[in-house]
Amino acid sequence: MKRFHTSLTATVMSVLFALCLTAGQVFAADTIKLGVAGAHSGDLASYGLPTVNAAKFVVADINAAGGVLGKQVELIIEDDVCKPEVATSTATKLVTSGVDIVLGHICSGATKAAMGIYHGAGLVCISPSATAPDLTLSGDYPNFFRTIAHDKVQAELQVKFVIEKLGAKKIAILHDKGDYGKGAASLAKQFVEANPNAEVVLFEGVTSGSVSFGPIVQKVKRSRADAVIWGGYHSDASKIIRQMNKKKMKAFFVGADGLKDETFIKVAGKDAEGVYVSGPMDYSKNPLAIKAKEQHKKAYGDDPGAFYLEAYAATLAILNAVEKAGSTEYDAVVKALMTEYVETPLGKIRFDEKGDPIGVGFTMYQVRKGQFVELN
Amino acid sequence: MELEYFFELFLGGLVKGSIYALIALGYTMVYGVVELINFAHGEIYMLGAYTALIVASVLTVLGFPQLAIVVMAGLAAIIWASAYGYTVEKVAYKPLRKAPRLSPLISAIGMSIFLQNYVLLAQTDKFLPFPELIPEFEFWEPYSHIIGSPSLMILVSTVIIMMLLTYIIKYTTMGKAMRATAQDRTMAMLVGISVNKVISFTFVIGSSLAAVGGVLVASQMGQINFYIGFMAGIKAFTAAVLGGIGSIPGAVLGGLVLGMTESLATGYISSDYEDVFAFALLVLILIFRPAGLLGRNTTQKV
Amino acid sequence: MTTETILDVKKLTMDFGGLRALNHVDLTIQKGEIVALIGPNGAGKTTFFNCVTGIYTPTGGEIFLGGTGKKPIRLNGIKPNRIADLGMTRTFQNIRLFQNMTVLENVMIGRHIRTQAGIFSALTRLPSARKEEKKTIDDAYNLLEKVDLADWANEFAKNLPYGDQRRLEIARAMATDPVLLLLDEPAAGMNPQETQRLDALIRKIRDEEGITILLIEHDMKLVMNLSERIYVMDYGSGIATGTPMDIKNNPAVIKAYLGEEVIDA
Amino acid sequence: MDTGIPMFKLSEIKKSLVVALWFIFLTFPIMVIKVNTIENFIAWRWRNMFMIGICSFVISLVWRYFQENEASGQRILSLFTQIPLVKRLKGMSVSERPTQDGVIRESNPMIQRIFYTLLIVMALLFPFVNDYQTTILTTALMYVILGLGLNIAVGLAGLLHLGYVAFYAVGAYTYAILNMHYGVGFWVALPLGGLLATLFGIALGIPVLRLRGDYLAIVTLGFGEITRITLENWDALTQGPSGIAQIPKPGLFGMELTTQQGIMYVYYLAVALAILTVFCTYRLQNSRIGRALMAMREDEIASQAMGINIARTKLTAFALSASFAGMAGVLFAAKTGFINPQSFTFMESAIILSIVVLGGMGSILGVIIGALILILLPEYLREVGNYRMLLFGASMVIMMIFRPQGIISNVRKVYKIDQGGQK
Amino acid sequence: MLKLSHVNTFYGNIQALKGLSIEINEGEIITLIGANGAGKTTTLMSISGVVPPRSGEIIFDGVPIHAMSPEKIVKMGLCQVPEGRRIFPQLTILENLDMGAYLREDKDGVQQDLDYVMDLFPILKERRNQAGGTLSGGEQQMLAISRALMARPRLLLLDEPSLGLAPLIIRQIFDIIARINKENGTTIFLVEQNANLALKSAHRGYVMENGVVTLSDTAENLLANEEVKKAYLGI
Repeated sequence: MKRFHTSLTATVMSVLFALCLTAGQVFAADTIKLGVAGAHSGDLASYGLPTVNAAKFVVADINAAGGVLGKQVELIIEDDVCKPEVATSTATKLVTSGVDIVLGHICSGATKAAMGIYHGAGLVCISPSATAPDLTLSGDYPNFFRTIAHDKVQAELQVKFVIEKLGAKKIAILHDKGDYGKGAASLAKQFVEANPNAEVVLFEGVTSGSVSFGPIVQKVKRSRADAVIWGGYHSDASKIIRQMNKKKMKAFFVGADGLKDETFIKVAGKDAEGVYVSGPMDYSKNPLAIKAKEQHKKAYGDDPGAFYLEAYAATLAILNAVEKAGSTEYDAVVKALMTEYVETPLGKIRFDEKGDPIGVGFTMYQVRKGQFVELN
Repeated sequence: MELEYFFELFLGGLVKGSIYALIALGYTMVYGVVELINFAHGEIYMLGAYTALIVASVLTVLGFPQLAIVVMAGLAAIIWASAYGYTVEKVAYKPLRKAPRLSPLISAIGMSIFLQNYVLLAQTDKFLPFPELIPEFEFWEPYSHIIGSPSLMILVSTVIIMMLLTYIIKYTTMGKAMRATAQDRTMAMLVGISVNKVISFTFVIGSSLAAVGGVLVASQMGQINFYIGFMAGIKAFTAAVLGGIGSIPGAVLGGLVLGMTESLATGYISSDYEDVFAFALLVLILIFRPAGLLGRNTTQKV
Repeated sequence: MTTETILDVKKLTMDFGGLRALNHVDLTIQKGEIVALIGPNGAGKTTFFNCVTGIYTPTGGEIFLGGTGKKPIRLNGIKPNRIADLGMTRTFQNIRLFQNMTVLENVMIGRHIRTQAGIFSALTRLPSARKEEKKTIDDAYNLLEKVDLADWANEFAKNLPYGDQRRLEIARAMATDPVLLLLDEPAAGMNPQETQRLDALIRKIRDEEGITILLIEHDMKLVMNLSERIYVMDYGSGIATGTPMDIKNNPAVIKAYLGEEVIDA
Repeated sequence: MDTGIPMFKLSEIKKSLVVALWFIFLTFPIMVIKVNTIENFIAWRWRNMFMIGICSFVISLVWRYFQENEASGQRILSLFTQIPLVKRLKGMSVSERPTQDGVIRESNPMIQRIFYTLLIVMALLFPFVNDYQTTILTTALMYVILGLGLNIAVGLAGLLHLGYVAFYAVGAYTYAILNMHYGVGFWVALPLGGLLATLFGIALGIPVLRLRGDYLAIVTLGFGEITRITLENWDALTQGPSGIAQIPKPGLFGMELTTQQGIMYVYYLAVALAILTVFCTYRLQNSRIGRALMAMREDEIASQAMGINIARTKLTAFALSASFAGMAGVLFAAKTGFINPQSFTFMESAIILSIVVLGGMGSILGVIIGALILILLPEYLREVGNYRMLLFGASMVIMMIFRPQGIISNVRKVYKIDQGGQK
Repeated sequence: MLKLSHVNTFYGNIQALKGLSIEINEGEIITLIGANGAGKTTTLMSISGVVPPRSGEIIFDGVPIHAMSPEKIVKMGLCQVPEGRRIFPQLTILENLDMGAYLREDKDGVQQDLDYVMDLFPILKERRNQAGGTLSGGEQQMLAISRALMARPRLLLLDEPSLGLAPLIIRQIFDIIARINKENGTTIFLVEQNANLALKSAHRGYVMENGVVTLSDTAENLLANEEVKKAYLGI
């Protein structure tokens, strides 16, 4: 019998320890709780934090105007570091804290991991940035909505542009081996391969954060590609472009929405000139977008960062849906999201039955004189 | 064409390798003297680069001339990186000198996490553009398509620093004291060497090298954030082990071999598996030379 | 009873790079003997032990181990653990105990090759495994009693006084049921009292357990008292062999090793 | 020697003042100046400077106080182990009978039984507290398994392993892939995952047999990275970085479980598996094989001279250690329902290693406590938001400084010796 | 010259020295004998400042040194040749000797001393560019003593110089020790396991047991002392 004691000890310890630390559940006043989940620390924090800011501004405005359904909106912010295993804890924590709706998550992987938990709890989620196609297309995640078009739409547009408008015959596709980057690159590859007028001369992943991209740039040069399609975020991209320019290479560089970020232009500086990117349509003239950016600038002194407007729109859309639905009840909210148009920084939008936004599309830009200029 | 391609890959590998080597030198020195895998070394590299960025930005606003900015930013990077290295040793490693072998390693991992988040919180989570501190030299213009000035600077600096370090360690009194401390700490104390000073000195030197590396690489890459130290640190550590940890020429050779392998693997096979080749090579070399390329293969005394 | 050759070393040679540490060393030991190997520091005595016990692979010569009931086995290139299994164990010049294990556990490790229990029986603890474990404990304890360390059984090895650590090392080696025991400077660092106890212990091991003994030692008093035959090495080669009396009076040995007056005390 | 209040002696204050000035200097560029080269602005945050000054002054006073009064420092930090319950548990795990020094007391078996029954009831009832607590405790329990598994390699056998997460990945992917392609269920995948990880452990072990210490560390680190990169690139098998989603939860006789029930069920599975792991490692540790592992850790050459086959023993250590990670991986895949290579980075290995070292190498109870602290700490630190990783890193450093040997150290196994009939 | 009074030294919680008092006069050879674990090495480490005492006083030349760092103590002219030689194995013999003179600034003096020790042990001169680790045990002991002499100590602490050495070498080493004492007037504090040998070369001796001194007398008297004979001389 005694031999079991140690084993029991183990269990017992675990339980006790957790119990000690268990904070009593707080039953808050009557508010609508909006959970915000995403990467707020770690290497991808810069993609998650703007969403938090956006949510704060929108909620502050709405609360100032009397709230939703006469209740104040309360934010519950949780970090998932963009890791699936953390995301499940994050999601459970949000569910346990009694959130009514969720803004997030930021990364597709984390989103996939978390979605089941929200679904089990009957919660609707809206992400500003998770662009993996199967999140909506597979039908596995009925409670998922997003304010950004998925990668497939984008890849198709990109490839069409590169082949038809730029006339590229040989295309090199690079990616950062990440979830988002490789996903986007693989889609682009499919579309290029489907097109008889062009071929993929190189399809490779680079090591994100590497101290030098010289060798891969060399390889691109040798492949004599007319265009490089990049799947990934801007930090690696700008380093690659920089080295390409140093080698005086003439190939077009085409990126996706991971590059459609003011930061890209500012970080890459003159190297960014001439780069093509696909991205959500231009909202810079949208009054709400202008307002949203102003708010951020006023509060933090700088430009908002990635997916800020999408997050802003997502917050508006989901809170509007609650208002319209008259409650936070699952079916009603889903129905409201799909039927009611809402005015957002992205324009007037609603969602299709799969959860993708209608009215949000992609377009091509080129960097000219430090600005993203919308083409055609 | 083929030959030229190889040559270019070779050069690319050389540059990449020198970067690894530069950081690995600091790793290897610290290891050589205190036998500690200083996981926070990558973060010191990052702090050096950040300090340079901050100082350069401030000086730019104040309207200093370019050359002065470069010099002062570089100096500031070295000074503060050394200060951080010194402090990290005092806070996180010195109390653990007599602890079991793995404890300082965990402390180092903790320090690494701490420093990353310290910069994240105090500065920003975003990538920031890093000024081109090293301009394209005019005299080098004709060759710059082969190898750019910043890359050239990295190559040259690595060579100079390696020679300088070798000199310091081989011939100066401090260098000898470092070697003595590395071999037998108690005995070093008994001949009158201040072990604390020697160890601090080692950290200061190692950290300044990290700072030099940080500034050069950041200037070549054109951007930094709080996370750049992690990857650089791991690769440099690999390079140091590959070359024989504790050996100065070993660190350089290890860095070069690593960079070269990655470059050639990328060029001729696929960059998808770049790191796989790098680590596979490491395993292979260690199987045949368990103490690294230039490491002393000490037969254990029985 | 016929004498039986336990260890037969022929022309053993060991090179480290360009350095020849052992040069055609011959040595034989008969069953039941106590033989000493002496010589100046650096003469190659420990290297000899390391070659014989398989830690180094000799570059030349042959080593045969007999006394196992079968015909002599050639040991060249055999792993140390196999050699221990065949019946030759050793102690080390600079004590190599398992510091953070208890005294009893140290001796139990010695029983490792004479026991079978594997992972499966560790997890299931079938009666047979329990029996074996219990026997291991008892055997180890008995050995500890033999070397007067039973009171320390549950103490960490590192906490033992120096002399006791040396004796523990001997007990550990005996636990492997050796036919031949190699002792590398067993008296180093012992005071005369401790050395006397050691002398008695080594005798007891030979007389009661029938274990043949080869030892390296600098303490001439111990060597002369204890050993029946002595081999002397210098610069990697054997320079003399014979009874203690022969050695004491051998001019070559006196010149290389002993100095003018052999034993002071 | 000092009388009165040593903390506030003038020289002490002076020293702390120097420390404060040093930290002000040290943190000046990073803390005071905030640059943003994107927006080209520079902010001067002088307030931070004062904060740093004051904080480091106070901390340095306290720090020195602890260091100079090492005994009292130890006392305060070992408060945790002084809690009667912990003390008793510690005692129990240490030995099965009283030792000479009387540290461990045999208590009334009846009381013990009641005590354990209570604890089991609590463990069983725990999931009814709330789902979040249950989820994170499940995670913590998985790390208990991982920690104990790694403890076999690092704590018992002394093989510094920095790529342990690879085995975890192997387990997780075994379940995910087999399930995706062949619909293999959790209960079949669990032993398979363990087995495959074991094979991986042996495959890793063979090339590194000759390596020692830090060289072994870097090669195992490389092995971990190789595994992760392969998972990222081998699209056909692993779906690359986008990972494998919709991994089913473990089945319970074909019953449909709600999300909440699912969480509870996985929790109980984790408890069961953790108990199994504790049970196995405990028995292993006190067996012939376990002793051989320890002997190898203490001295390879001596253990070889005692007849231990080093090659086989090393492979055993790697294999055993890997098998637990494999099973934990299967559980992980089942719990998360989605896996991708991002979950198996070097940082993960580092955390698991930290669990082992922090808890106290070689000590089962220590590793359990280490896992709970290191996994639950960041979770509960969520309240402090952005500062949580900062505090996490700092606490790792601080814990090591004050308890370098780990929370529970130097477990000494005491053997019962049957002296009857010998004298 | 050196005076230890009521020194208490701990390793962690284990007390190794329990109120130890020893006195050494200039020019003497003093030996400290005792069983293993009696605290002999700890005594030397406490004097050298490597394991500073928790309480008690150590006065050297009238200056309290018990709270000083090891390097300051060396600088005062107090050097130790520790047990097991502790040669820096990868430094050459010359470099090892250099390290002995680490704190000295008088180049000429250092050169002079270098010549002196090479004269004392010609083998060192022969092998001066060889790594210390390649020397045999006896040669290492010679190097260790020479290295300590390079600091020009006024008090030399020797820990078990005979350990693991062949009889011939031991004799050589002890001759040199006597010579150093005579020629340079260097005071020598000798810790030895081999009590017979030690007492024969020393002027006075202390016997140590469990961290305290139990006997102290002239070397001759100790050699004749029945208890000492029984316990340490093996007669």
